[in-house]
Amino acid sequence: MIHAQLDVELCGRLADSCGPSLRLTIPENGLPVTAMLASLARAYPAVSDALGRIRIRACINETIVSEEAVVRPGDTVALFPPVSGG
Amino acid sequence: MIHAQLDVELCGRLADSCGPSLRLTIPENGLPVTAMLASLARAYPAVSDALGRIRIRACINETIVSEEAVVRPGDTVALFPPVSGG
Amino acid sequence: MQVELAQASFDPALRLSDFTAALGDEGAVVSFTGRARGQSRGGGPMSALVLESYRGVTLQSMQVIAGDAHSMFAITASLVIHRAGRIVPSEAIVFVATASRHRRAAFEAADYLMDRLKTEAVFWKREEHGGSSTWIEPTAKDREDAMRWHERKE
Amino acid sequence: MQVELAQASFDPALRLSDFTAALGDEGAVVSFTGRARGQSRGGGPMSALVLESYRGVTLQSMQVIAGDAHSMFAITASLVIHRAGRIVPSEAIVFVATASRHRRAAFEAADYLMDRLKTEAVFWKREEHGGSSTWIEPTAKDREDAMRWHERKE
Repeated sequence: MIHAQLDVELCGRLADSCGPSLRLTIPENGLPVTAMLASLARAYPAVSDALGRIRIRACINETIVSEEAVVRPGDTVALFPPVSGG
Repeated sequence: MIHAQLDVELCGRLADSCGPSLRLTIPENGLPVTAMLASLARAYPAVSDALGRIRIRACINETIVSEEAVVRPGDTVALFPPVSGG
Repeated sequence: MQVELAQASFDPALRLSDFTAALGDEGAVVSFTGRARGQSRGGGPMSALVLESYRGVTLQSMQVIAGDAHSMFAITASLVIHRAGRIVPSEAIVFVATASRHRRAAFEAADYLMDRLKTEAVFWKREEHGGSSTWIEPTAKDREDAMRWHERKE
Repeated sequence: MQVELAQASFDPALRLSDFTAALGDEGAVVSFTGRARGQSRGGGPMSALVLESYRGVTLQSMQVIAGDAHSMFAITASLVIHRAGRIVPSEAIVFVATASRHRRAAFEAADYLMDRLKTEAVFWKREEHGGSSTWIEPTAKDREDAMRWHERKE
Protein backbone atom coordinates (compact mmCIF):
# COMPACT_ATOMS: atom_id res chain seq x y z
CA MET A 1 0.00 0.00 0.00
CA ILE A 2 1.30 3.48 -0.91
CA HIS A 3 1.33 5.96 1.99
CA ALA A 4 1.33 9.72 2.30
CA GLN A 5 2.04 12.32 4.98
CA LEU A 6 -0.73 14.32 6.59
CA ASP A 7 -0.38 17.22 9.03
CA VAL A 8 -3.19 17.33 11.57
CA GLU A 9 -3.77 20.61 13.37
CA LEU A 10 -4.78 20.38 17.01
CA CYS A 11 -6.95 23.19 18.34
CA GLY A 12 -7.42 24.53 21.84
CA ARG A 13 -6.35 22.28 24.70
CA LEU A 14 -5.54 19.41 22.33
CA ALA A 15 -2.30 21.25 21.52
CA ASP A 16 -1.21 21.29 25.18
CA SER A 17 0.65 17.97 25.16
CA CYS A 18 2.31 17.78 21.73
CA GLY A 19 1.95 21.19 20.09
CA PRO A 20 -0.44 22.49 17.45
CA SER A 21 0.40 20.15 14.57
CA LEU A 22 1.13 16.42 14.30
CA ARG A 23 2.39 14.53 11.30
CA LEU A 24 0.69 11.26 10.47
CA THR A 25 1.27 8.65 7.77
CA ILE A 26 -1.98 7.66 6.05
CA PRO A 27 -2.89 5.40 3.12
CA GLU A 28 -2.85 7.23 -0.18
CA ASN A 29 -6.54 6.53 -0.72
CA GLY A 30 -7.38 8.02 2.67
CA LEU A 31 -8.97 6.72 5.87
CA PRO A 32 -12.08 7.48 7.93
CA VAL A 33 -11.89 10.00 10.79
CA THR A 34 -12.29 7.25 13.43
CA ALA A 35 -9.32 5.34 12.02
CA MET A 36 -7.28 8.53 11.82
CA LEU A 37 -7.96 9.26 15.50
CA ALA A 38 -6.91 5.72 16.45
CA SER A 39 -3.77 6.02 14.36
CA LEU A 40 -2.94 9.37 15.93
CA ALA A 41 -3.39 7.95 19.44
CA ARG A 42 -1.00 5.10 18.61
CA ALA A 43 1.61 7.40 17.10
CA TYR A 44 1.39 10.04 19.85
CA PRO A 45 0.61 8.42 23.20
CA ALA A 46 0.75 11.84 24.90
CA VAL A 47 -2.35 13.04 23.03
CA SER A 48 -4.23 9.74 23.23
CA ASP A 49 -5.47 10.59 26.72
CA ALA A 50 -7.01 13.91 25.60
CA LEU A 51 -8.45 12.31 22.45
CA GLY A 52 -10.20 9.63 24.49
CA ARG A 53 -11.46 11.86 27.28
CA ILE A 54 -13.25 14.66 25.46
CA ARG A 55 -15.55 14.75 22.47
CA ILE A 56 -13.50 15.56 19.38
CA ARG A 57 -14.86 16.87 16.11
CA ALA A 58 -12.84 16.63 12.94
CA CYS A 59 -12.68 19.42 10.41
CA ILE A 60 -11.69 18.69 6.81
CA ASN A 61 -11.02 21.59 4.47
CA GLU A 62 -12.79 24.04 6.77
CA THR A 63 -15.92 21.94 7.15
CA ILE A 64 -16.80 20.09 10.33
CA VAL A 65 -17.45 16.48 9.34
CA SER A 66 -18.90 13.29 10.80
CA GLU A 67 -16.76 10.41 12.08
CA GLU A 68 -17.39 8.45 8.89
CA ALA A 69 -15.91 11.14 6.65
CA VAL A 70 -12.74 10.16 4.82
CA VAL A 71 -9.49 12.08 5.25
CA ARG A 72 -7.30 12.10 2.12
CA PRO A 73 -3.73 13.20 1.53
CA GLY A 74 -3.65 16.92 0.72
CA ASP A 75 -6.69 17.68 2.91
CA THR A 76 -6.44 20.45 5.49
CA VAL A 77 -7.32 18.55 8.65
CA ALA A 78 -7.92 19.82 12.17
CA LEU A 79 -9.24 18.35 15.38
CA PHE A 80 -11.54 20.46 17.56
CA PRO A 81 -12.10 19.93 21.27
CA PRO A 82 -15.48 21.33 22.46
CA VAL A 83 -15.60 25.04 21.61
CA SER A 84 -15.42 27.68 24.32
CA GLY A 85 -17.84 29.97 22.56
CA GLY A 86 -17.21 33.68 22.21
CA MET B 1 -64.61 85.21 51.33
CA ILE B 2 -61.30 86.61 50.12
CA HIS B 3 -60.25 85.28 46.75
CA ALA B 4 -56.96 84.92 44.90
CA GLN B 5 -55.79 84.30 41.35
CA LEU B 6 -54.28 80.98 40.34
CA ASP B 7 -52.69 80.09 37.01
CA VAL B 8 -53.26 76.47 36.06
CA GLU B 9 -50.94 74.98 33.45
CA LEU B 10 -52.49 72.55 31.00
CA CYS B 11 -50.21 69.85 29.64
CA GLY B 12 -50.37 67.87 26.43
CA ARG B 13 -53.68 67.77 24.60
CA LEU B 14 -55.43 69.65 27.41
CA ALA B 15 -53.86 72.82 25.99
CA ASP B 16 -55.44 72.26 22.55
CA SER B 17 -58.66 74.14 23.21
CA CYS B 18 -57.66 77.13 25.37
CA GLY B 19 -53.88 77.28 25.41
CA PRO B 20 -51.31 76.17 27.98
CA SER B 21 -52.39 78.28 30.96
CA LEU B 22 -55.74 79.26 32.44
CA ARG B 23 -56.40 81.79 35.17
CA LEU B 24 -58.80 80.78 37.91
CA THR B 25 -60.14 82.61 40.96
CA ILE B 26 -59.93 80.44 44.08
CA PRO B 27 -60.67 80.99 47.79
CA GLU B 28 -57.67 82.34 49.68
CA ASN B 29 -57.60 79.24 51.91
CA GLY B 30 -57.55 76.97 48.86
CA LEU B 31 -59.78 74.24 47.50
CA PRO B 32 -59.52 70.53 46.75
CA VAL B 33 -58.44 69.35 43.32
CA THR B 34 -61.94 68.02 42.48
CA ALA B 35 -63.49 71.41 43.24
CA MET B 36 -60.78 73.15 41.23
CA LEU B 37 -61.53 70.94 38.21
CA ALA B 38 -65.26 71.69 38.50
CA SER B 39 -64.56 75.40 38.78
CA LEU B 40 -62.25 75.27 35.75
CA ALA B 41 -64.90 73.48 33.69
CA ARG B 42 -67.48 76.16 34.56
CA ALA B 43 -65.12 79.03 33.77
CA TYR B 44 -63.81 77.51 30.52
CA PRO B 45 -66.53 75.48 28.81
CA ALA B 46 -64.12 74.69 25.94
CA VAL B 47 -61.87 72.62 28.20
CA SER B 48 -64.69 71.00 30.18
CA ASP B 49 -65.15 68.37 27.51
CA ALA B 50 -61.50 67.25 27.65
CA LEU B 51 -61.48 67.38 31.46
CA GLY B 52 -64.51 65.09 31.63
CA ARG B 53 -63.46 62.64 28.95
CA ILE B 54 -59.96 61.62 29.99
CA ARG B 55 -58.37 60.81 33.31
CA ILE B 56 -56.66 63.92 34.66
CA ARG B 57 -53.98 64.02 37.31
CA ALA B 58 -53.18 67.21 39.18
CA CYS B 59 -49.65 68.26 39.98
CA ILE B 60 -48.97 70.72 42.79
CA ASN B 61 -45.48 72.17 43.20
CA GLU B 62 -43.97 69.45 41.02
CA THR B 63 -45.62 66.57 42.86
CA ILE B 64 -48.45 64.52 41.41
CA VAL B 65 -51.23 64.57 44.00
CA SER B 66 -54.52 62.81 44.75
CA GLU B 67 -57.93 64.36 44.06
CA GLU B 68 -58.33 65.27 47.73
CA ALA B 69 -55.18 67.41 47.81
CA VAL B 70 -55.76 71.10 48.41
CA VAL B 71 -54.62 73.75 45.94
CA ARG B 72 -53.62 77.06 47.56
CA PRO B 73 -52.85 80.48 46.13
CA GLY B 74 -49.17 80.68 45.22
CA ASP B 75 -48.98 76.98 44.34
CA THR B 76 -47.56 75.93 40.99
CA VAL B 77 -50.42 73.90 39.58
CA ALA B 78 -50.63 71.80 36.45
CA LEU B 79 -53.08 69.31 35.00
CA PHE B 80 -51.76 66.20 33.28
CA PRO B 81 -53.66 64.14 30.74
CA PRO B 82 -52.42 60.52 30.55
CA VAL B 83 -48.72 60.55 29.71
CA SER B 84 -47.46 59.41 26.32
CA GLY B 85 -44.35 57.86 27.78
CA GLY B 86 -40.93 58.35 26.24
CA MET C 1 -27.03 55.96 37.85
CA GLN C 2 -27.20 59.03 35.66
CA VAL C 3 -30.43 60.45 34.26
CA GLU C 4 -30.67 63.38 31.86
CA LEU C 5 -33.41 65.30 30.11
CA ALA C 6 -31.87 66.70 26.93
CA GLN C 7 -33.33 69.75 25.22
CA ALA C 8 -31.07 69.43 22.16
CA SER C 9 -29.94 66.53 20.02
CA PHE C 10 -27.18 64.30 21.39
CA ASP C 11 -24.88 61.58 20.08
CA PRO C 12 -25.73 58.14 21.54
CA ALA C 13 -22.46 56.54 20.38
CA LEU C 14 -20.42 59.27 22.05
CA ARG C 15 -22.37 58.81 25.25
CA LEU C 16 -21.84 55.04 25.08
CA SER C 17 -18.13 55.69 24.69
CA ASP C 18 -18.02 57.90 27.81
CA PHE C 19 -20.21 55.49 29.75
CA THR C 20 -17.97 52.53 28.94
CA ALA C 21 -14.75 54.46 29.64
CA ALA C 22 -15.94 55.18 33.17
CA LEU C 23 -16.67 51.53 34.00
CA GLY C 24 -14.66 49.27 36.26
CA ASP C 25 -14.54 45.50 35.83
CA GLU C 26 -17.99 45.09 34.25
CA GLY C 27 -18.07 42.41 31.57
CA ALA C 28 -21.30 43.46 29.87
CA VAL C 29 -22.63 46.72 28.44
CA VAL C 30 -26.03 46.98 26.75
CA SER C 31 -27.31 50.07 25.00
CA PHE C 32 -30.63 50.98 23.46
CA THR C 33 -31.24 53.92 21.15
CA GLY C 34 -34.77 54.92 20.24
CA ARG C 35 -34.84 56.99 17.05
CA ALA C 36 -37.55 59.19 15.59
CA ARG C 37 -38.93 57.50 12.49
CA GLY C 38 -39.97 59.20 9.28
CA GLN C 39 -43.24 57.33 9.30
CA SER C 40 -46.13 58.18 11.60
CA ARG C 41 -48.13 55.52 13.44
CA GLY C 42 -50.85 55.94 10.86
CA GLY C 43 -48.35 55.05 8.14
CA GLY C 44 -48.01 58.46 6.50
CA PRO C 45 -44.86 60.59 6.52
CA MET C 46 -43.92 62.26 9.78
CA SER C 47 -42.00 65.52 9.79
CA ALA C 48 -41.19 65.62 13.50
CA LEU C 49 -42.01 64.25 16.92
CA VAL C 50 -42.64 66.87 19.61
CA LEU C 51 -42.16 65.84 23.22
CA GLU C 52 -43.54 68.07 25.91
CA SER C 53 -42.14 67.64 29.41
CA TYR C 54 -43.17 69.31 32.67
CA ARG C 55 -40.63 71.06 34.89
CA GLY C 56 -38.87 68.76 37.39
CA VAL C 57 -41.60 66.11 37.21
CA THR C 58 -40.41 64.56 33.96
CA LEU C 59 -36.82 64.10 35.15
CA GLN C 60 -38.09 62.79 38.47
CA SER C 61 -40.25 60.17 36.71
CA MET C 62 -37.16 59.00 34.83
CA GLN C 63 -35.12 58.86 38.05
CA VAL C 64 -37.74 56.69 39.75
CA ILE C 65 -37.66 54.24 36.84
CA ALA C 66 -33.84 54.11 36.84
CA GLY C 67 -33.81 53.58 40.61
CA ASP C 68 -36.22 50.66 40.23
CA ALA C 69 -33.97 49.12 37.58
CA HIS C 70 -31.06 49.24 40.01
CA SER C 71 -33.16 47.58 42.72
CA MET C 72 -34.43 44.83 40.44
CA PHE C 73 -31.31 43.87 38.49
CA ALA C 74 -27.65 43.31 39.33
CA ILE C 75 -26.45 46.27 37.30
CA THR C 76 -23.61 48.43 38.53
CA ALA C 77 -24.07 51.48 36.28
CA SER C 78 -26.77 53.01 34.12
CA LEU C 79 -27.31 56.04 31.93
CA VAL C 80 -30.69 57.29 30.74
CA ILE C 81 -30.95 60.26 28.38
CA HIS C 82 -34.29 61.43 27.03
CA ARG C 83 -34.92 64.20 24.56
CA ALA C 84 -37.64 66.77 24.95
CA GLY C 85 -38.72 69.27 22.30
CA ARG C 86 -38.91 68.86 18.56
CA ILE C 87 -37.14 65.76 17.21
CA VAL C 88 -36.72 65.14 13.49
CA PRO C 89 -36.55 61.69 11.87
CA SER C 90 -33.37 59.68 12.59
CA GLU C 91 -32.51 61.77 15.67
CA ALA C 92 -32.29 59.93 18.97
CA ILE C 93 -35.32 60.23 21.26
CA VAL C 94 -34.02 58.10 24.07
CA PHE C 95 -30.78 56.38 25.00
CA VAL C 96 -30.28 53.83 27.72
CA ALA C 97 -27.03 52.11 28.71
CA THR C 98 -26.57 49.52 31.44
CA ALA C 99 -23.52 47.65 32.70
CA SER C 100 -23.16 44.54 34.79
CA ARG C 101 -20.71 41.80 35.60
CA HIS C 102 -22.55 39.24 33.50
CA ARG C 103 -24.71 39.96 30.50
CA ARG C 104 -28.17 38.81 31.59
CA ALA C 105 -28.66 41.64 34.11
CA ALA C 106 -27.55 44.33 31.65
CA PHE C 107 -29.93 43.04 28.97
CA GLU C 108 -32.88 42.73 31.30
CA ALA C 109 -32.34 46.11 32.92
CA ALA C 110 -32.13 47.93 29.56
CA ASP C 111 -35.26 46.15 28.36
CA TYR C 112 -37.04 46.99 31.62
CA LEU C 113 -35.95 50.65 31.53
CA MET C 114 -37.34 51.04 28.02
CA ASP C 115 -40.65 49.34 28.83
CA ARG C 116 -41.20 51.61 31.81
CA LEU C 117 -39.99 54.78 30.06
CA LYS C 118 -42.30 54.11 27.09
CA THR C 119 -45.37 53.91 29.30
CA GLU C 120 -44.67 55.93 32.45
CA ALA C 121 -42.16 58.69 31.76
CA VAL C 122 -43.93 62.05 32.02
CA PHE C 123 -44.02 63.20 28.40
CA TRP C 124 -46.80 64.20 26.07
CA LYS C 125 -45.94 63.39 22.55
CA ARG C 126 -47.31 64.47 19.22
CA GLU C 127 -46.47 63.63 15.66
CA GLU C 128 -46.23 66.50 13.23
CA HIS C 129 -47.13 65.73 9.64
CA GLY C 130 -47.35 68.62 7.27
CA GLY C 131 -49.35 71.35 8.97
CA SER C 132 -51.27 69.21 11.45
CA SER C 133 -50.28 67.18 14.47
CA THR C 134 -51.62 64.15 16.33
CA TRP C 135 -51.20 63.36 20.02
CA ILE C 136 -49.99 59.86 20.64
CA GLU C 137 -50.18 57.51 23.59
CA PRO C 138 -48.48 54.27 24.53
CA THR C 139 -49.61 51.43 22.25
CA ALA C 140 -51.32 48.30 23.55
CA LYS C 141 -48.02 46.52 22.84
CA ASP C 142 -46.13 49.06 24.97
CA ARG C 143 -48.49 48.43 27.89
CA GLU C 144 -48.28 44.68 27.44
CA ASP C 145 -44.46 44.86 27.41
CA ALA C 146 -44.46 46.90 30.61
CA MET C 147 -46.78 44.38 32.28
CA ARG C 148 -44.24 41.59 31.79
CA TRP C 149 -42.18 42.85 34.71
CA HIS C 150 -44.97 42.81 37.28
CA GLU C 151 -44.86 39.05 37.79
CA ARG C 152 -41.10 39.36 38.22
CA LYS C 153 -41.38 41.90 40.99
CA GLU C 154 -43.51 39.68 43.24
CA MET D 1 -25.94 41.54 8.20
CA GLN D 2 -22.24 42.14 8.75
CA VAL D 3 -19.97 39.71 10.58
CA GLU D 4 -16.32 40.33 11.38
CA LEU D 5 -13.50 38.48 13.09
CA ALA D 6 -11.14 41.13 14.45
CA GLN D 7 -7.49 40.35 15.13
CA ALA D 8 -6.84 43.69 16.84
CA SER D 9 -8.75 45.80 19.35
CA PHE D 10 -11.66 47.87 18.05
CA ASP D 11 -13.89 50.66 19.34
CA PRO D 12 -17.47 49.48 19.96
CA ALA D 13 -18.88 53.02 20.24
CA LEU D 14 -17.36 54.01 16.90
CA ARG D 15 -18.82 50.91 15.29
CA LEU D 16 -22.23 51.69 16.81
CA SER D 17 -21.97 55.18 15.36
CA ASP D 18 -21.27 53.83 11.84
CA PHE D 19 -23.95 51.16 12.17
CA THR D 20 -26.57 53.70 13.17
CA ALA D 21 -25.55 56.22 10.50
CA ALA D 22 -26.16 53.60 7.79
CA LEU D 23 -29.71 52.80 8.97
CA GLY D 24 -32.93 53.81 7.29
CA ASP D 25 -36.17 54.31 9.17
CA GLU D 26 -35.46 51.88 12.03
CA GLY D 27 -36.79 53.09 15.37
CA ALA D 28 -34.72 50.84 17.61
CA VAL D 29 -31.02 50.04 17.92
CA VAL D 30 -29.66 47.67 20.56
CA SER D 31 -25.98 47.07 21.21
CA PHE D 32 -24.10 44.67 23.40
CA THR D 33 -20.43 44.92 24.28
CA GLY D 34 -18.69 42.06 26.04
CA ARG D 35 -15.49 43.20 27.77
CA ALA D 36 -12.56 41.24 29.12
CA ARG D 37 -12.63 41.39 32.91
CA GLY D 38 -9.65 41.72 35.21
CA GLN D 39 -10.92 38.84 37.29
CA SER D 40 -10.74 35.20 36.26
CA ARG D 41 -13.60 32.74 36.70
CA GLY D 42 -11.83 31.37 39.73
CA GLY D 43 -11.87 34.84 41.31
CA GLY D 44 -8.16 35.62 41.03
CA PRO D 45 -6.65 38.35 38.84
CA MET D 46 -6.58 37.72 35.11
CA SER D 47 -3.89 39.27 32.94
CA ALA D 48 -5.43 38.43 29.56
CA LEU D 49 -7.93 36.31 27.71
CA VAL D 50 -6.59 34.46 24.68
CA LEU D 51 -9.05 33.43 21.98
CA GLU D 52 -7.93 30.91 19.42
CA SER D 53 -9.93 30.72 16.20
CA TYR D 54 -9.61 28.31 13.27
CA ARG D 55 -9.28 29.57 9.68
CA GLY D 56 -12.61 30.24 7.94
CA VAL D 57 -14.57 28.01 10.30
CA THR D 58 -14.81 30.56 13.11
CA LEU D 59 -16.18 33.32 10.88
CA GLN D 60 -18.55 30.85 9.27
CA SER D 61 -19.91 29.79 12.68
CA MET D 62 -20.63 33.46 13.45
CA GLN D 63 -22.32 33.95 10.08
CA VAL D 64 -24.65 31.00 10.67
CA ILE D 65 -25.68 32.45 14.03
CA ALA D 66 -26.29 35.91 12.55
CA GLY D 67 -28.31 34.38 9.71
CA ASP D 68 -30.48 32.53 12.22
CA ALA D 69 -31.09 35.79 14.12
CA HIS D 70 -32.35 37.39 10.91
CA SER D 71 -34.68 34.43 10.27
CA MET D 72 -36.07 34.43 13.79
CA PHE D 73 -36.55 38.12 14.52
CA ALA D 74 -37.88 41.11 12.59
CA ILE D 75 -34.52 42.87 12.51
CA THR D 76 -33.45 44.79 9.43
CA ALA D 77 -29.73 45.15 10.15
CA SER D 78 -27.11 43.54 12.36
CA LEU D 79 -23.41 43.80 13.06
CA VAL D 80 -21.36 41.15 14.86
CA ILE D 81 -17.68 41.74 15.63
CA HIS D 82 -15.64 39.21 17.57
CA ARG D 83 -12.05 39.52 18.66
CA ALA D 84 -9.50 36.74 18.37
CA GLY D 85 -6.03 36.74 19.87
CA ARG D 86 -4.86 38.17 23.18
CA ILE D 87 -7.33 40.52 24.86
CA VAL D 88 -6.45 42.51 27.96
CA PRO D 89 -8.92 43.55 30.67
CA SER D 90 -11.46 46.24 29.66
CA GLU D 91 -10.93 45.61 25.93
CA ALA D 92 -13.96 44.53 23.93
CA ILE D 93 -14.21 40.80 23.19
CA VAL D 94 -17.47 40.92 21.28
CA PHE D 95 -19.82 43.57 19.95
CA VAL D 96 -23.31 43.02 18.61
CA ALA D 97 -25.69 45.64 17.22
CA THR D 98 -29.21 45.05 15.91
CA ALA D 99 -31.80 47.38 14.45
CA SER D 100 -35.51 47.01 13.93
CA ARG D 101 -38.64 49.04 13.43
CA HIS D 102 -39.83 48.41 16.96
CA ARG D 103 -37.70 47.68 19.97
CA ARG D 104 -38.72 44.16 20.99
CA ALA D 105 -37.13 42.49 17.94
CA ALA D 106 -33.84 44.38 18.34
CA PHE D 107 -33.59 43.44 22.03
CA GLU D 108 -34.43 39.80 21.47
CA ALA D 109 -32.12 39.41 18.49
CA ALA D 110 -29.14 40.91 20.36
CA ASP D 111 -29.85 38.69 23.36
CA TYR D 112 -30.17 35.65 21.09
CA LEU D 113 -26.97 36.46 19.18
CA MET D 114 -25.01 36.66 22.42
CA ASP D 115 -26.44 33.42 23.82
CA ARG D 116 -25.54 31.53 20.66
CA LEU D 117 -22.11 33.17 20.26
CA LYS D 118 -21.22 32.38 23.88
CA THR D 119 -21.89 28.67 23.41
CA GLU D 120 -21.44 27.86 19.72
CA ALA D 121 -18.99 30.24 18.08
CA VAL D 122 -15.83 28.33 17.17
CA PHE D 123 -13.29 29.69 19.64
CA TRP D 124 -11.07 28.11 22.24
CA LYS D 125 -10.48 30.43 25.09
CA ARG D 126 -7.97 30.52 27.89
CA GLU D 127 -7.40 32.85 30.77
CA GLU D 128 -3.85 33.93 31.44
CA HIS D 129 -2.95 34.65 35.05
CA GLY D 130 0.65 35.29 35.85
CA GLY D 131 2.68 32.57 34.14
CA SER D 132 -0.02 29.93 33.80
CA SER D 133 -3.20 29.68 31.80
CA THR D 134 -6.54 27.88 32.11
CA TRP D 135 -8.78 26.72 29.29
CA ILE D 136 -12.38 27.76 29.77
CA GLU D 137 -15.66 26.48 28.44
CA PRO D 138 -19.21 27.84 28.37
CA THR D 139 -20.71 27.97 31.87
CA ALA D 140 -23.85 26.06 32.85
CA LYS D 141 -25.59 29.46 32.84
CA ASP D 142 -24.41 30.11 29.26
CA ARG D 143 -25.86 26.77 28.13
CA GLU D 144 -29.09 27.38 30.00
CA ASP D 145 -29.42 30.84 28.40
CA ALA D 146 -28.86 29.36 24.94
CA MET D 147 -31.53 26.71 25.60
CA ARG D 148 -34.19 29.39 26.15
CA TRP D 149 -34.49 29.92 22.40
CA HIS D 150 -35.16 26.30 21.48
CA GLU D 151 -38.79 26.38 22.63
CA ARG D 152 -39.15 29.57 20.61
CA LYS D 153 -37.95 27.98 17.39
CA GLU D 154 -40.52 25.18 17.38
